Amino acid sequence: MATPTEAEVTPATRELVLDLHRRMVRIRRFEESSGKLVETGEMPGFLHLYVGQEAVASGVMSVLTDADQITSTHRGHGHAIAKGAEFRPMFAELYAKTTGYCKGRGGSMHIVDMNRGMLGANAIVGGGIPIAIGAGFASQYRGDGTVAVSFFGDGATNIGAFHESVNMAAVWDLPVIFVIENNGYAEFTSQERHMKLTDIAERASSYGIPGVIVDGMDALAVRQVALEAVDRAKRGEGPTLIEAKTYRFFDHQGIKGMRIPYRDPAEVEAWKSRDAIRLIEAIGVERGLASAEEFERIWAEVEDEINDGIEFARNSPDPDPADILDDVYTV
Amino acid sequence: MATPTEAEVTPATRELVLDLHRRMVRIRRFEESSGKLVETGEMPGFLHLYVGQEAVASGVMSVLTDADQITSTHRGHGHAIAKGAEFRPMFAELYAKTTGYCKGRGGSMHIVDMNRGMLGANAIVGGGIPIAIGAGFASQYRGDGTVAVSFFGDGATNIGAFHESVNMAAVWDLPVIFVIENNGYAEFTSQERHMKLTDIAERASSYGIPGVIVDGMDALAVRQVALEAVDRAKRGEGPTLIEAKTYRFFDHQGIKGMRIPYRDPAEVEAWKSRDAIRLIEAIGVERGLASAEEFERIWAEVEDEINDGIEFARNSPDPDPADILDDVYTV
Amino acid sequence: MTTREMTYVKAFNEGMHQAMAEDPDVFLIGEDVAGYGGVFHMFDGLLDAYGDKRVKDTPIAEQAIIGLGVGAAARGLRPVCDLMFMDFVGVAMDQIFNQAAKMKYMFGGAVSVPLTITTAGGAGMSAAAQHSQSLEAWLAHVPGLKVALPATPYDAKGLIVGAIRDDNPTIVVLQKKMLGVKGPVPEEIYAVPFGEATISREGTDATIIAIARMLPEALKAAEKLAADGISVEVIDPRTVQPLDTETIVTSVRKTNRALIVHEAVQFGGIGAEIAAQIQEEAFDYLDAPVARLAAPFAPVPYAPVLENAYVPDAARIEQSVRRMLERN
Amino acid sequence: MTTREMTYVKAFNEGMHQAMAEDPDVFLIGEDVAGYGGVFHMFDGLLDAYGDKRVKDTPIAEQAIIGLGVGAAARGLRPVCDLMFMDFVGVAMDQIFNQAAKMKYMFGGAVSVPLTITTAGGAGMSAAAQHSQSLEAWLAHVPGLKVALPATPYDAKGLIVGAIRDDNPTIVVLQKKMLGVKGPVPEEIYAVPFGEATISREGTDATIIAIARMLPEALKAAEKLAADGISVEVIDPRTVQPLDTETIVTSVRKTNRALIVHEAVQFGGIGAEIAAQIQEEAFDYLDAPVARLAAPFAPVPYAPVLENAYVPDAARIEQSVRRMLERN
Ligand SMILES: Cc1ncc(C[n+]2csc(CCOP(=O)(O)OP(=O)(O)O)c2C)c(N)n1
Ligand SMILES: Cc1ncc(C[n+]2csc(CCOP(=O)(O)OP(=O)(O)O)c2C)c(N)n1
Ligand SMILES: [Mg+2]
Ligand SMILES: [Mg+2]
Repeated sequence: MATPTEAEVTPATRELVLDLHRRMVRIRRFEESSGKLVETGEMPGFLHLYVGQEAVASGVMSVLTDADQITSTHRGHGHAIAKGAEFRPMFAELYAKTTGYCKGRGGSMHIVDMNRGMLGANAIVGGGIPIAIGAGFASQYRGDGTVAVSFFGDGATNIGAFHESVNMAAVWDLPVIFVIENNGYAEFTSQERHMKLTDIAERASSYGIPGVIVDGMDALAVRQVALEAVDRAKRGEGPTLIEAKTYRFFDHQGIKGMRIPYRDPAEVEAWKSRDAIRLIEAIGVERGLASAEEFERIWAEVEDEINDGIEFARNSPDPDPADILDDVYTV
Repeated sequence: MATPTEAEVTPATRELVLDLHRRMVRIRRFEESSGKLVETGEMPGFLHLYVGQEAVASGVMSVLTDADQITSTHRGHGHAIAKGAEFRPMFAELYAKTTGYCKGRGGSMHIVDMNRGMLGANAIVGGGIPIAIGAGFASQYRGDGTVAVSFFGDGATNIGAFHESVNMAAVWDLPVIFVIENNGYAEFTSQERHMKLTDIAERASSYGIPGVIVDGMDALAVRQVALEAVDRAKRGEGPTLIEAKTYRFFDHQGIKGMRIPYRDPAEVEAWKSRDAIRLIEAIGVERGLASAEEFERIWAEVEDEINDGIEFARNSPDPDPADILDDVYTV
Repeated sequence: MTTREMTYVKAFNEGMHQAMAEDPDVFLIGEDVAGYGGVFHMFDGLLDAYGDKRVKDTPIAEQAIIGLGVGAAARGLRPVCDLMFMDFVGVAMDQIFNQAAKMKYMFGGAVSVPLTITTAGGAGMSAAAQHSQSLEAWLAHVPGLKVALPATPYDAKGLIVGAIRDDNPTIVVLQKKMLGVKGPVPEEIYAVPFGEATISREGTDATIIAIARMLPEALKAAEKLAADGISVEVIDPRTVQPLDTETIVTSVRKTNRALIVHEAVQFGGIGAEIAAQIQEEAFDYLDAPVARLAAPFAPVPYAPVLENAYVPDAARIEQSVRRMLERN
Repeated sequence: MTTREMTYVKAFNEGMHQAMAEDPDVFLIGEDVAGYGGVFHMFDGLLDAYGDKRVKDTPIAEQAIIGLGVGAAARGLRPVCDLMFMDFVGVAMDQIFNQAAKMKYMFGGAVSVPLTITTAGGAGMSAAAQHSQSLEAWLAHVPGLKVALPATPYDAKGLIVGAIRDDNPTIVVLQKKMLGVKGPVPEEIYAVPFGEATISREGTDATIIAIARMLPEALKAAEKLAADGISVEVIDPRTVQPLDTETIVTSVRKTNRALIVHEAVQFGGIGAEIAAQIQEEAFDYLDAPVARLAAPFAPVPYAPVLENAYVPDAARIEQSVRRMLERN
């Protein structure tokens, strides 16, 4: 296992810093906004918010193209947004409208964007991992130079589908990157209560593939390990298991506080003080790559995009129950 | 991972050598006999024979009592016999008679002997592993000082149930021993085609438990690592993953030769030259613990036991179709 | 016996408490069942009352959760293994149907598997296709299993107690949308027997067999129909394996008409089995085909407007009964 | 078109060969499907013909096998994923029913999943409870899936070709006991459409709907009955999802009597759905209850004497028809 040092990290250009920042802010604001909209009852369903983990999706996605494929989880908005999903069909989906990414059929846990290689959120823990190796298999089969990335949590690494998939990808040298977003908890169960390891990247050794640990609050560091894993995959050397150490700022679900005190408030605060967005803003300013005003502008632009998305969703039509049987089958 | 050296091995007493020898010979002769009986059509069904792997079951079982529990696989006769199963109900089961261990309901892949803690063969690869951790959980729950051992093949370590079970047993420090019988093949697929590891014991590190490699043709060595694992389990320190390197002398199923040349004849011969039974006979004689005649007597006694078992099975009654619904439920 | 008004989930919870109190061999494992008390609070207070030896949070590993239950049950303990959402049966199915359910038979009766699986089923919460299913037809098709679907607080308590006391593998499917529904529940421990339907309302003109959450909807429909002088008998099978065919058939022989209502998709749902049995046993008594009202053949949609159209309700039950009565 | 006599398994194998030849996007993965050609030799010769890029042995990892197929299919390939024994669906069920089957709908139509799963079902080989099952009722209850059960060599070839060409997830269940059965098979490639039943024998006095291996048994029974002047129509649904209700109902409206025969346990089997539909659609035409003949509610036993009693056969089909005709 290797943790890339500062020195090895991709040069933080102005363009890159602003790109990563925008991806992260888009996620942050989308999540905060939709959390509130569900809270007030304006939107149905329930939400697993990605706030806190933005650097992981953003860092990885910054090295992918629309032709590269990803699979996601119940906590999938961040992956979709970092992959370039638009707010209008995202909000419309959460609002259960026909203009949504799933025409209102899927909701939060099934957000998809096939045009951008986002193969879907997934409400079954571990459910997306086997699918990702299939996407990677297609890359290899076609020799099209694309890769597949599967995102999942620390908790998901205990389920059988994880094990079977990583092993099969390893045996066939599939161009797949497995990204563990280790936020320390599976719902309300802390990592030390669901496994005996501290570093889940160690599990890579069970499959004879590299395991890499990265600071999941540092988008540049995440980008760097993703880049190396993608290169490796494209060279035909097979999968990499990346463990990004990160944290979710909200509860398992929704934006309310914790119903039970399963996390130490000091722990929460410590992680919040390492907020990935503030971190990249600091790097940008310190290194003279971008000004505070530029970052502010991104926040403001995203705000406009949010408002536009919500407006669009509100004004979109409901699905028609007469169409309820459409799209069960391809005919 | 550690491989016990000759020096650390349990002193090979006369009693022990004869005990291990008898267990192994019982397995060998049972398997050869039943293989022939299915071949000639006298017995129904199909058989996955344990011949070649006798040292694994025998070595492990020699440190267990009837109160300790085991789970097994499709290749389960050896485990049952090593655990003390009798030939009469074993043969009767294969002959599909009411006097069989399963009253003729289960056959080869479901041999069970609850009185001896043999929790059943299993026709689903990996199916017995979760059950074993349940047996071990019961040991811990009751604090009765017993352990549970799960036997399975190299191929089974790629299936999800293996992963989930070992992790859960590790987290809860369950008194469970996981024994991989690595015979190099999952059906007709060699290990290097189904995983990237040479030593499967390495997978232990994914669960934060010890992984031990042992020569699966050496019953004394197997006994030694089993003893240490059982001690560890009884001390409340949790599970151990043991990889016994072994080989099956027959094909995946039945006693016929190989339909396709998936194994190199030289490889087969090399392993046969390390036959576990011949090995323990050599050790016994060399160290002056037992004579060739004594070993011969065991072969002869086992032969009688075989004949008696077959005779018993042949003369036992068929199940009555009128009882077909019995034992679906406990009433 | 003192009886209180209680919610469905509290009644279930009380059953769990009392079953654990009466038998030290009962233990509970599952994801977030201990510290959190289960995501639906089905298991609130059990950790405090019985300690972390008997109430345990697991890793996310449903095969291991159920399999551990099978092995512990084979050794005589009485595990309760929680599956959280019924939709997750797919990741544990082998342990449920090939291991738990078949062990006794395969082993010629040598073992019993007193395992209880708890889970929560049903739509109506915009939880979409993978968190809203009703899969009781799968489970009822498995010899060796027993399947309960409590539709009242009384049964939520009585069926979990009955399941835990049962020497066979049982599955108790709570209804997510009914968790807050109130009804009378006796204080002391009691078991509802498996395989005994309830006649929830007596009637003479038609029989509705209502599964799980469809029971309150059917009762509402019956009330409406009564206003028009149509007398409907409503039966709650309570368990679909075993199924109390006798109570159902006796009723249909009296009313001559039957409608089965469930939330699962109609094709291959438990309603098919019930309809098949009714026409086998009451053929000469039927004045109309046995009717079914169930979900259309699609996954559960997310949009409330679609989901409402998807799950049968009192209005559509009423309609179906009227349609059935038109025929003679 | 040249037609030869061929075994069921060779016909299937020819369908695989031709489907792989016609479309380079078709590939095959599974346990021992390449080097060994599949434990039932369903896939013999494919590795040699199409190479190890397109025909691949996998680790024992059914979730990954099916899931890989789902992901590759979503990207437009046409995977064939083998499950070896139908009994193994339990270890891969989530990928089958929650992922493959629901993806299109959950995603609002944004994707198609042209995945084919092959497997082998049925009893009769003393393979006992975990290697003998018929679980088509489970699969037919899943919106989004299609399920084929070829009962002739002609269909073994035509249905695998049809499945592979289909843009939806399909499952083709071969019958272990029929592998060596011979019948006429055209040389060129052809697809049997899903949802079109075959009238395998015409008749006027009763209709037998025979699933999979029960077809030859039903035809044998019909032959016997014909000797006594009883004219039986035999229908092979070929696919149970979609189910060709129209052909079945049309027949029953003519014969006024129906018997459904399958190997799966009767309770909750596909026969329940067929019976329910027949009485819904042909109520006024029925002279007797729709009858079912299927396995008793027990796991599949090992002993041949029990297994023979377990699986329906021609003699018992004949008996059931006679019993049905006694009634009027
Ligand atoms: C198979 C399955 N089991 C359980 C659940 C319920 N569940 C949803 S999210 C979750 C926790 C996931 O933890 P982790 O993988 O660490 O992801 P995180 O929520 O932390 O992002 C659980 C148990 C599920 N959706 N699917
Ligand atoms: C879940 C499941 N998948 C596939 C099979 C078919 N199968 C039976 S034995 C076997 C190979 C097992 O290999 P291994 O675990 O190494 O055990 P061995 O046969 O070598 O003893 C396979 C694939 C099965 N029985 N169960
Ligand atoms: Mg987590
Ligand atoms: Mg092996």
